[in-house]
Amino acid sequence: MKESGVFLRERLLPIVVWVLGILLVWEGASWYLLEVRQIPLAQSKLPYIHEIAATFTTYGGTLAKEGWVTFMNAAYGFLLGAAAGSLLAILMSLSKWVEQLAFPYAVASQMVPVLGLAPIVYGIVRDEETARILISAYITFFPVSLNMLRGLRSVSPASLELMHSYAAGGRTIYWKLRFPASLPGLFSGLKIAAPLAVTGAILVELMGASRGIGVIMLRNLYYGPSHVYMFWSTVVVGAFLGIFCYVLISAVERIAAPWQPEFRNKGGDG
Amino acid sequence: ACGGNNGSSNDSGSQPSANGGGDGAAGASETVEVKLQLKWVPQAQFAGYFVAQEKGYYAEEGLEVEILPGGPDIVPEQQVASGAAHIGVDWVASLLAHQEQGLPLTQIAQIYQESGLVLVSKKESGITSGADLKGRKVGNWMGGNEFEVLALFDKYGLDSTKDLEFVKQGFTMDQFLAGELDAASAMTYNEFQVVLSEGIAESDLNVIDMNAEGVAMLEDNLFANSDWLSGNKETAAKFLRASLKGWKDAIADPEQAVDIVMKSVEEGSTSRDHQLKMMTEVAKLVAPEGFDLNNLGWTDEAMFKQTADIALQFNVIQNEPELSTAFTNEIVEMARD
Amino acid sequence: MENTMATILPEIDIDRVTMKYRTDASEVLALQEVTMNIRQGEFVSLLGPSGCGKTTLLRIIADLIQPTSGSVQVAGGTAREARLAQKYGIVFQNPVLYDWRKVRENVTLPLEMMGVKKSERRHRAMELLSLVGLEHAASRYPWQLSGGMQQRVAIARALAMEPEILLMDEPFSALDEFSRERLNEELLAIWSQVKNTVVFVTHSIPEAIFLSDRVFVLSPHPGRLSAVVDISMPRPRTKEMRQSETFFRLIAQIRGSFEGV
Amino acid sequence: MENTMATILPEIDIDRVTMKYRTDASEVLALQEVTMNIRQGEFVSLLGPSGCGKTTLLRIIADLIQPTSGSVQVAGGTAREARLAQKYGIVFQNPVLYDWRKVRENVTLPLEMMGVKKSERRHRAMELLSLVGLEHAASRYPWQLSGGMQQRVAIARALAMEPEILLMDEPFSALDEFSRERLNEELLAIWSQVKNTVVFVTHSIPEAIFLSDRVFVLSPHPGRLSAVVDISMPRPRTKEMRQSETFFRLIAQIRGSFEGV
Amino acid sequence: MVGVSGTELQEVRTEGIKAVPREMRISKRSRRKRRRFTAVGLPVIAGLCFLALWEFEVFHRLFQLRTYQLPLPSDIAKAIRDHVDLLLSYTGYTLTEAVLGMLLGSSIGFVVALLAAAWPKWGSASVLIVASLNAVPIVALAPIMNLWFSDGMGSRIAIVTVTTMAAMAINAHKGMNAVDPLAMDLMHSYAAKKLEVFRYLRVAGSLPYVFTALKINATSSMIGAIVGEFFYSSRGLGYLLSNSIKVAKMPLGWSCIVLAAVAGVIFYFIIERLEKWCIRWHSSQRT
Ligand SMILES: Nc1ncnc2c1ncn2[C@@H]1O[C@H](COP(=O)(O)OP(=O)(O)OP(=O)(O)O)[C@@H](O)[C@H]1O
Ligand SMILES: Nc1ncnc2c1ncn2[C@@H]1O[C@H](COP(=O)(O)OP(=O)(O)OP(=O)(O)O)[C@@H](O)[C@H]1O
Ligand SMILES: Cc1ncc(C[n+]2csc(CCO)c2C)c(N)n1
Ligand SMILES: [Mg+2]
Ligand SMILES: [Mg+2]
Repeated sequence: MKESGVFLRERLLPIVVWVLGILLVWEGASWYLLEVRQIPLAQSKLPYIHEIAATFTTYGGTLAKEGWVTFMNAAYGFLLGAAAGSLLAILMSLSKWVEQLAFPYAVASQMVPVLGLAPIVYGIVRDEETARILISAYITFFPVSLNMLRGLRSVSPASLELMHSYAAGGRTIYWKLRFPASLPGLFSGLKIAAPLAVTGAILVELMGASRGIGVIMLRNLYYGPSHVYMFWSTVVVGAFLGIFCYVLISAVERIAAPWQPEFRNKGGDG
Repeated sequence: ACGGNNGSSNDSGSQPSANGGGDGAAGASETVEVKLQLKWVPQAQFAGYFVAQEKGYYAEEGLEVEILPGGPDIVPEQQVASGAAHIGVDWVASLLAHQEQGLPLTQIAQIYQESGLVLVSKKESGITSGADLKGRKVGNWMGGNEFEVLALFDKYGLDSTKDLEFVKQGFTMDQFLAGELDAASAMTYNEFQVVLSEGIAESDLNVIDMNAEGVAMLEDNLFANSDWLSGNKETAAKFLRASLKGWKDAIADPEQAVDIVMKSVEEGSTSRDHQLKMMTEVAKLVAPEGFDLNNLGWTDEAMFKQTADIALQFNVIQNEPELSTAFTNEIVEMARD
Repeated sequence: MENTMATILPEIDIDRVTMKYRTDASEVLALQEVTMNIRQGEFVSLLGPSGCGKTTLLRIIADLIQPTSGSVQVAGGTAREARLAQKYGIVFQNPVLYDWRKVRENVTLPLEMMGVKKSERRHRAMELLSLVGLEHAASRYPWQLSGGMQQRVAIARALAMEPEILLMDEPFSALDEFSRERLNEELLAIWSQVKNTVVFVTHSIPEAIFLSDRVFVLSPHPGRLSAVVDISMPRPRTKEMRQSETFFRLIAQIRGSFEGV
Repeated sequence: MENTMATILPEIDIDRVTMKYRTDASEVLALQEVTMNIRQGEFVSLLGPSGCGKTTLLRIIADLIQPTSGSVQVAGGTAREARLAQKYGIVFQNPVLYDWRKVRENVTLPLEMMGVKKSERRHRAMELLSLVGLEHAASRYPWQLSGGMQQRVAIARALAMEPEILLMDEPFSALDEFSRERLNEELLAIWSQVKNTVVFVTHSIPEAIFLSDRVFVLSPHPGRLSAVVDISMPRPRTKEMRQSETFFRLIAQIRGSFEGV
Repeated sequence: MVGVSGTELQEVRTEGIKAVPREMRISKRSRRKRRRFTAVGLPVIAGLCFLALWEFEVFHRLFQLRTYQLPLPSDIAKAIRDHVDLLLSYTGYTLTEAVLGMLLGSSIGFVVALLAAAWPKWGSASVLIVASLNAVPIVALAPIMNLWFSDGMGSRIAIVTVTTMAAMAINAHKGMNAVDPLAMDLMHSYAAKKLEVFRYLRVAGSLPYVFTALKINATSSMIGAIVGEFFYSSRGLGYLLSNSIKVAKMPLGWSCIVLAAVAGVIFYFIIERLEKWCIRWHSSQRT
């Protein structure tokens, strides 16, 4: 009873206040641009929130459906990207050699935009679905990899010595020490990657898909300012998907790595 | 109902490999899969294919056609060459450029007879002819869409790097509407309508038409992967036959065509009204006044050559194309029988 | 005193070991030409002022760092071989508990690494935790323990694997006198059963005397062996011996061989 | 008269303080109804078995955690006010040095926060480092020090700011007997000059007696005040007093009030 | 088993302590030389092998690729040679956008993390909001930013700013919260103000995380600037790249990618050097 009260006050209240605050400021600014400054394309620059909300009531079904498609695409890309990223991090932490060999190329690979990558990926796998997942994984793997590598590398020398005193093999050291120690880093990498996976999914949807939030996004832009509210609705849906993924990962973090200082309750009754 | 679903229905048997299938194998009972890559998002610009699909013309020919949407990052030529699709839609100039780089592509039909590209400007900027563009900011999407405009500049002796500011235009008309561009590129069937729907009267706009200026190039065509084509001429002909039938229906009954197109369009992304306007404008390009619809799909060598010449002039291509391999009317002829 | 033939075998043979640490600016000579022999089954203590190199020496024996020069032989092979044969159990100066493991899992860690069965591990862990008086804290996280409790967990962890060679770096320094004396006795009891070799670092001269067969005294700057004191008191050691005259004499003797910081 | 006035003033007034820690599974009653008064300028020690709540009590006094119930008054105000007035200097049970600061910068840290001039800071830091015998290690990083050296840096850091109230949690436990005794004397010397109030946690009964005016003994589970012992030895205290009869009597008395783990 | 532990042992030696192992003492200089070799020489040699396999169409055969999908290095080199001035000036342009946007975005992200760490109750939501911006793709950001900042450099800087904020905010926030609770207690005992806690503890404590974010941002800012240029820009590598690929000038398109990669890798390694210099004290750096 008391706990839920605390939860409401400590976590929900600020979020509600934030959301309301942002909505109010946005609506006010939108009104200011449109009515006071009367700048051209004011509604395209910053549309009325209530108009966006209105499109949600009309097209809520579509947005939800397409949002779900995007979410699933993002999930696949994210899973593959996170797996690839962690694997690369592990390989690189296993030997400086691999790191120095692979790293410059991993960085360079991130400079190939999807536009240049797509023909190659399509050319190699010759299957759209696989190609899409590969491309969105390619977009997400890098932050995961870097953050996890940092985590793997920064275990305290003392805990490493304990492992050595047991003559622990490389694999055991990973499993018992480096991996758990890298979880905080891994999770902040995943938190960066999760919203990015949504971006990736949307980007990939523009590579010739006919479903997904990205598709409506592009089409509403293309058909001009008269579709601006619908376009902004898709932006809002994208942002919400991002928030959702982020919160999801945070929740998993609390379960998987509960020992971190930020989750400790400090003395007293708190 | 539309084939646009990106489902993973393409099993390995449908791979457009060079010698795959063959016409002999395409018996009456087995349906053959054909993938069509559009240049842009599903809309009335491609009405013929959607009509053919919806009315079962493809099915009648024993084809199972999948229509792949395009987008700002999709190069249909790449898709067709790499095997992601069998047949594609693009502009002829782009096709020529890709052919020259050795992509195995052959044009099998010309759908649009005239150019839909115009330069719009607001009346108050006083741009009534190409010559007035001097010193102005002119936009285009670039990436293969800019050659007609370059030819226009050339016609009026303007150097696009010195005499005016020729800049990239996004896939929205915002820059023009916000007054950032003096003249913007627009397709009669879409961007021009977008401008009009923003409450700007047609009478407040100046339009420079590429056809009237004599710098028009051929636009939407159909091209196929050459390797695939050599073994699947019959299939291509069936596809073309059904597609042309679809186009004729679409032009005969735009309302119905738009109803069909709307089914392939995500709810909330475009309005029926807009698509109807698009269909009307597209009909004018596919079948200009006095055009014999029986010639639909036929590639006119003279027009093709004019397009190629302009392309050559602006370094889209470095050498004169070998017309005999660049396009073929053989499939159209087969489709007519 | 010399009870069996085991005492003849040199279990740990440290031969002219020198250790230099490099820092940005200068070099620190932590150990200089230290030579000592420790017999199998022997209980020895290292005494010496803060910073004289006790921890360094322990880490060299455990093959966690390599000496700049000199050699270490353990059980007839190199220190490395001994380490790889999992002969060592170590209590570090800091507890070094893994944050993500609860107390019990911290104790079972070495058992996991030796492939002991799960039920067996838990049983053993609880046994040892109750030995150090912590059975009630088994399912807490390390940061929920007091300093002394953390150190006791580390002790339980090292004892869990019944190592042939037990290296302990000031294990009892965070404990009150009573707990400390009790654990001294427990340690001796275990040692007399398992018959392992123990190298024990402490700052308490009485503790060193009470526990050890021999006490090595190190002097600082650079760390050198300054005295070896035989503790000629019979075993088993009893509480009463702490009040004996020999005991006080030994204290005085060791104090004498000692230089402050 | 001024002098006696000062001793009457209760500097730290702990009134029925209870502390419960919540863990996932259960609650830990770390302190129960602890009441004590510490006078201004007094030197008191806390003794008690490991885990009885000494650190907890110290942290409550320092306003680092809030008690579940009960109140703490410091210098007439709340503990919070005292903390905000920068009255406290603390030596934690672990050294808690900042990895990114060299030894000297770790010592100057509190001075920086109080806005002391740079040259002054360095001077003071070197003075204190030489007091704890570490002037030669001033420009090393903390991880390049031995355990005892790290603890001495922490002591120097706490002394640097000459706090009105000095809270020390087992500061000398990682030191050898000689360094420890020397630092005991240094600490008393400083204290007698600065006249600050000291709360000192230790496990060494002799140390507590040698240093303190009063010794508080805590008993565990739950942590309760079990005895208060007045140390009626004159000041200044000298080495010789360690051998005095009063000293031994006090040791015995405190031992008697003690319960082991 | 023995082999594995051997490499682990090496790690103790290099990572744990600054011991001077006997056999290495004589060859301090040669060791540094060797390290430089593995850091620079190895990737270069691997790169050359990679290029050779690429040039002789081994990849093409392996994956059944054609040169119009992946042009040959020699063709790319030729395209670079033919357009070197243009390419260099465009690289400068894009890099400027990337660096400015990245600095701006990282700073904003860092400030958000500061606020969130200082007032957790009210600030945590701001990290969430910034993170959610990361889910808005560049295709959507580009038109919005174009409207707000016109089609010049400003709009790409804004895009890069938005795309780099999240990584920094999330990582810096984690770093500031991951400081040792006892170290926080020390600060509290000095009655340190919020600002001082950051100045003396949290910022330094979060540096390893912050640098990871900067490294992520070094790459994502380049790609953000490039993709941002796809839509409205008339200059820059992204503009040239998208144009070239659409008109079948694959070698020229790939020369943009090559230059972007080179610029990006240099940008990345500058940040890595900076990191080495700033967090020498960190355990991951104790080599
Ligand atoms: N990693 C290191 N880098 C540089 N110097 C070091 C390092 N580790 C230890 N030293 C130095 O080596 C000397 C011996 O350290 P060691 O830890 O062995 O001392 P100790 O005898 O264990 O002291 P204590 O009783 O205080 O723990 C000290 O002067 C210390 O500063
Ligand atoms: N954060 C915490 N969460 C839960 N329990 C805690 C926490 N901190 C301390 N405790 C418990 O409170 C009790 C008292 O701890 P405290 O650290 O005060 O003991 P101590 O007297 O300082 O012991 P030591 O001499 O071993 O340092 C212990 O049982 C400990 O396990
Ligand atoms: C990036 C981009 N490229 C092209 C167009 C213009 N466009 C859209 S559909 C179409 C007709 C092609 O069949 C044209 C020219 C755009 N708006 N954005
Ligand atoms: Mg030590
Ligand atoms: Mg304590």
